[in-house]
Amino acid sequence: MKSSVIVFPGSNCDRDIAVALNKMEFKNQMIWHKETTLPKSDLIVIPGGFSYGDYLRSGAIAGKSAIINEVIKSANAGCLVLGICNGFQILTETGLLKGTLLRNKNLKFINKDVNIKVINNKTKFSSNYKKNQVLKINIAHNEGNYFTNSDHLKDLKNNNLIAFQYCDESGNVNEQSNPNGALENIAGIYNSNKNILGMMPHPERMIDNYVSNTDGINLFSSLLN
Amino acid sequence: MKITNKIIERHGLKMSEYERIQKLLKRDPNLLELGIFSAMWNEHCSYKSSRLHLKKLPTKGKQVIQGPGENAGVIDIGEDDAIVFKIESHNHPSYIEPYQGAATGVGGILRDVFTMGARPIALLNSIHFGSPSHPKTKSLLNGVVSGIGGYGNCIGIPTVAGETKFNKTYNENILVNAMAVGHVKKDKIFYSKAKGINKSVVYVGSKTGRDGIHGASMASAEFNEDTEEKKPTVQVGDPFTEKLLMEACLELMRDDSIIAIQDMGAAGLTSSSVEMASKGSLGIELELERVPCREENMTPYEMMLSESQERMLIILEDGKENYARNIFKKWDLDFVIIGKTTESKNLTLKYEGKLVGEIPIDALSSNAPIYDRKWVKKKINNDKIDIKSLKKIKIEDALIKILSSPNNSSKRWVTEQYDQMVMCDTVQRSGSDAAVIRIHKKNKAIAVTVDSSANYCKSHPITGGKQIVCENWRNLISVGAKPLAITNCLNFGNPEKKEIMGEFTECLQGIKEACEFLDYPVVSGNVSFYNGTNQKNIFPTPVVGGVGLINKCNQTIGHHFKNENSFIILLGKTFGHIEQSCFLRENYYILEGNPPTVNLKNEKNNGEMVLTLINKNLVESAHDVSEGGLIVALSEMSIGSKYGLKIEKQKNLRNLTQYLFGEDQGRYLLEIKEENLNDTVKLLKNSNIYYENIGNTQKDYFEIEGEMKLSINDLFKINNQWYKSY
Amino acid sequence: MRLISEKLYQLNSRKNKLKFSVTVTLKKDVLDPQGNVVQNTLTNLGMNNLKSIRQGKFFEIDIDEKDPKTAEKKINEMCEKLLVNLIIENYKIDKL
Amino acid sequence: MRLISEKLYQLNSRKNKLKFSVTVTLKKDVLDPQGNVVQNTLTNLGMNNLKSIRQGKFFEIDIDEKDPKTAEKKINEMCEKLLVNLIIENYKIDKL
Ligand SMILES: Nc1ncnc2c1ncn2[C@@H]1O[C@H](COP(=O)(O)OP(=O)(O)O)[C@@H](O)[C@H]1O
Ligand SMILES: [Mg+2]
Repeated sequence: MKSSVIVFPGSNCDRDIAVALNKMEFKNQMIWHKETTLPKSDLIVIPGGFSYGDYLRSGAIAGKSAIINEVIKSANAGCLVLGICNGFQILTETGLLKGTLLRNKNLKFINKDVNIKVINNKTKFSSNYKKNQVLKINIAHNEGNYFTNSDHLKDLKNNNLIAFQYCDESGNVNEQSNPNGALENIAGIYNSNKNILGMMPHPERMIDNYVSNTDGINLFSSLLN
Repeated sequence: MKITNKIIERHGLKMSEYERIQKLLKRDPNLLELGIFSAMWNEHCSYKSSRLHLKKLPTKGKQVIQGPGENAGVIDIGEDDAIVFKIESHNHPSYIEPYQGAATGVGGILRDVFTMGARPIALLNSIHFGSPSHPKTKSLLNGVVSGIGGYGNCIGIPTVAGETKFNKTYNENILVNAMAVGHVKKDKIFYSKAKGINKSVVYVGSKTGRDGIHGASMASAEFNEDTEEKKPTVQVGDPFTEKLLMEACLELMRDDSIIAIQDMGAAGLTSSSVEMASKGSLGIELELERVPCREENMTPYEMMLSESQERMLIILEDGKENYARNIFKKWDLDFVIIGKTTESKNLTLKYEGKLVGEIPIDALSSNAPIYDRKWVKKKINNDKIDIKSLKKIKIEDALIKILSSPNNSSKRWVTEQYDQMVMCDTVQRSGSDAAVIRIHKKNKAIAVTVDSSANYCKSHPITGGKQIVCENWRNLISVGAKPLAITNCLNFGNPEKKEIMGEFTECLQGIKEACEFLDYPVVSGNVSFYNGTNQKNIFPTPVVGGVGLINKCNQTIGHHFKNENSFIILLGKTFGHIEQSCFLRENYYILEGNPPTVNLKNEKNNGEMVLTLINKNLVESAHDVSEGGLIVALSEMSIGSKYGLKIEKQKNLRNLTQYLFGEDQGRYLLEIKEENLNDTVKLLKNSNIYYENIGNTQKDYFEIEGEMKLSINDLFKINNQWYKSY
Repeated sequence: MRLISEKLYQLNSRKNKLKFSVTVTLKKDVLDPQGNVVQNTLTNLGMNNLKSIRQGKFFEIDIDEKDPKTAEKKINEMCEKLLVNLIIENYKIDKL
Repeated sequence: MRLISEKLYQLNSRKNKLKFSVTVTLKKDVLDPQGNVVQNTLTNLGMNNLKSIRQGKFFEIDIDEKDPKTAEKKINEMCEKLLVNLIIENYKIDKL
């Protein structure tokens, strides 16, 4: 399986995702944002970090870069696209995913392990998880407060496009388990074709027992199916 | 323009220093030259009050690759790996503008580390605030923490450890010390020593603005009617540009284009060019109109003294200019050849073809003034506090008071604002005795921690100095690391006062003795004087940052209890020293008395024994006993784990309160599984190490026989409420 | 009953409500990293006669107060206490 | 000689330079976490007749252009292309 990781100035989880992809035996390439063509890939990853310093709006400037038109073309042609954290923000800025990520409710950067629940396990990204499985996974962001209009929210629910929701250890989705104020505890969503996933938590940080746990591995292994 | 006494004074120079300048130049300086002298001769750059004393510190050892004198220290961690690290203060800027002050502090120390060719892998900080009830404390705390996080998170280097303290001595002068740690291949270390004549001197990074220009406010006011606009401006950090600068520098460092490289920190272009030239015994000539400027009409004076952030100066090998320029272009950064090295041993400054300043490099560096300032020994008060005469207080109440106090509350409110996981090598995050960072793609790791004890240092500077080194060493041992070397940041008051200079001299004496005894050399550091206002100086606050080595990642341990029914061993002797304890401070507001003595021999033996036990895989969890004494250390092992404990009442104990709350040094708590108890005890006995078997772990409850029983959930809540309600 | 009194309340409150805006800008010579990046991006997008762009903040404030003078004084207090970092920023209050 | 030509250049550039401001505000139904926190903080600081506060962005833009109409069109393009997220934000252009 061939993967491409797009690197913007200010991306800082690009190395981490590359380590994860290599560990899972993807054939991975790093693509500099000034490139104007994308090598043929089965998976495009937009990594976390602070592309362009998160200046103006997080993800806004990366959303205008040279390479992003290629990403949009590939995505529309059905290529799998994964946006993690800043990558999710970039995907909403390009319009590939709807809605937006506002400042965390407490206006602070939050880094901690939280629990999320797998809502839809019937996608290319999640088939190796069980439905409603609770994962412990690291978040690290300033703007993870997902917001969208009510029509789109209905659409997300009716078409099973919510990927993950923040929850407590036993899987209860409630206000106390919502770290950033996200609408309906949404931690990640799919587009209507389910070939694009944007998520705030960092699965690439959860592939190694020395530093955390291995709850992120199945996301990558699902993609290999 | 005539140099008046007022101008000299506004540049922070004494009349005697001005006369020295005249003598060295054999003429009067012009304003630009005066500005340059003032920047190079101020305390921050010249270390004129501290240099004589710093020389006494031990700086050598077989683990040391580079001691003090470079941008950062370098130590050997085996194979082809080396660690580069240093700590630096940003106290005054952080008090004026907490967010930007703290952020640029982090940015500055990161540059010191990647200048040497190292990729930064961890950030630490030591932050001290005034009393929580002081009206400024809350916003300073908020600003500093988000500034530290803002910079580190954005650039993508995990902030993994630190300390956050409150004490009214910092009401008007907070401390913000930042430490950076980087990893480098031993044969790829870069230094700041210039070599060769006629080599290109290259400016890279951000443009130069009017940021933080010293003494310039008045001087430039005379050039211009509109003074308001010319006020020196606060430095604003730009972590995004720093990230690009870091990646560009590291990319250029892959081959051998660079002869020397130096970041522009304090005193910007001035100190970076002088330092490179001085180390190489060369001269440097700059053509200042080439300096990339952010604002219109900037003068040579402003260019030379600007402290704009995210800039570097590089001396390039012949013929490498285009190669290097392309790398910086790729990263969208300015790259301008602004001068060359010369034979003259002068700093030669030209502007639009005209000579605007010329100063012998020696005059700025080796001929800078050095002061042997007067100092007096601290008068030690040996009064003992009779604890029996104090109003009685229940053990449980005293413990709750301590665990819920600002200084001893859980620091999660702070550390959750820092990305601790980015780079995916953080084996232990904040909260334990030391953070553990794996060396990328290897099985070994380093442990890092910072420590200080202002109260101990105030009451007994020599002991305080020793104690912080020992505590730092214990913190590394507790996670299973072999301590290798330290960096230090010496935060003191006004050195022109003999009492303050005495505190400095004696603290340093203590640091020296401990470092020598423990073979724990000092490889880098920073001095920050003049912390305080008018007559009120801060408590002496040396901060020590230590680095240790863990040979196998899986051998590191944490401080949380791991199992039920384990044995709890207290290693080291308990005397019940209660003066200067957290117990007296939090419960009785008693601040007098001496700190516990430090017995270096015991420290060394006990520490080495703990390390042996951990390396033999006999220990489940470990924690050193420090502020708050035995009972606080035990609570910290319970809070956040699933297990509490039951401590048996010791038979022939004279005073339980002193036993539980005394802060005797050199002690560790070890959790030992039953099947490992015999082996452990045998080793301890054979080496004549004093230990006590004080009880066992149990589920859910924290219990001291006959005295108290609390659920560990309650303990957790008690320990986690303060920041939330502040 | 309920509805009526609510309406009344709304009317009343509308009468008392004053609207202000606060514009916060960076002082001259203070580095504006955001502005720089935005400027470069716009230039790269082809906006080549852009000379400079600086970014600031904007607040819309509704306040329950009859007297515009008092209201403005209060807004000013908010600026100095919280909204503005006087060390690096300037501000301007306007009545809307 | 040099000095004179510089002065001339400055004069010229001053003539061509137009200054605009762009004010960006969140649409009415979009949550404003920053505004909310600011509002709570101000209320806690004793500003009790504060009714509501919403936070937005502000840009000061200098553009090399003689004709205000053309200039404004360009500024509008900048807004739509980058400065504003039209899904959640409104904007307003003013000549300064
Ligand atoms: N307390 C100290 N102990 C040991 N070395 C120190 C101490 N303070 C400063 N140094 C060393 O003196 C040199 C100059 O320090 P400094 O001016 O802070 O460095 P920089 O120019 O990189 O900011 C550095 O090599 C530093 O490591
Ligand atoms: Mg340096």
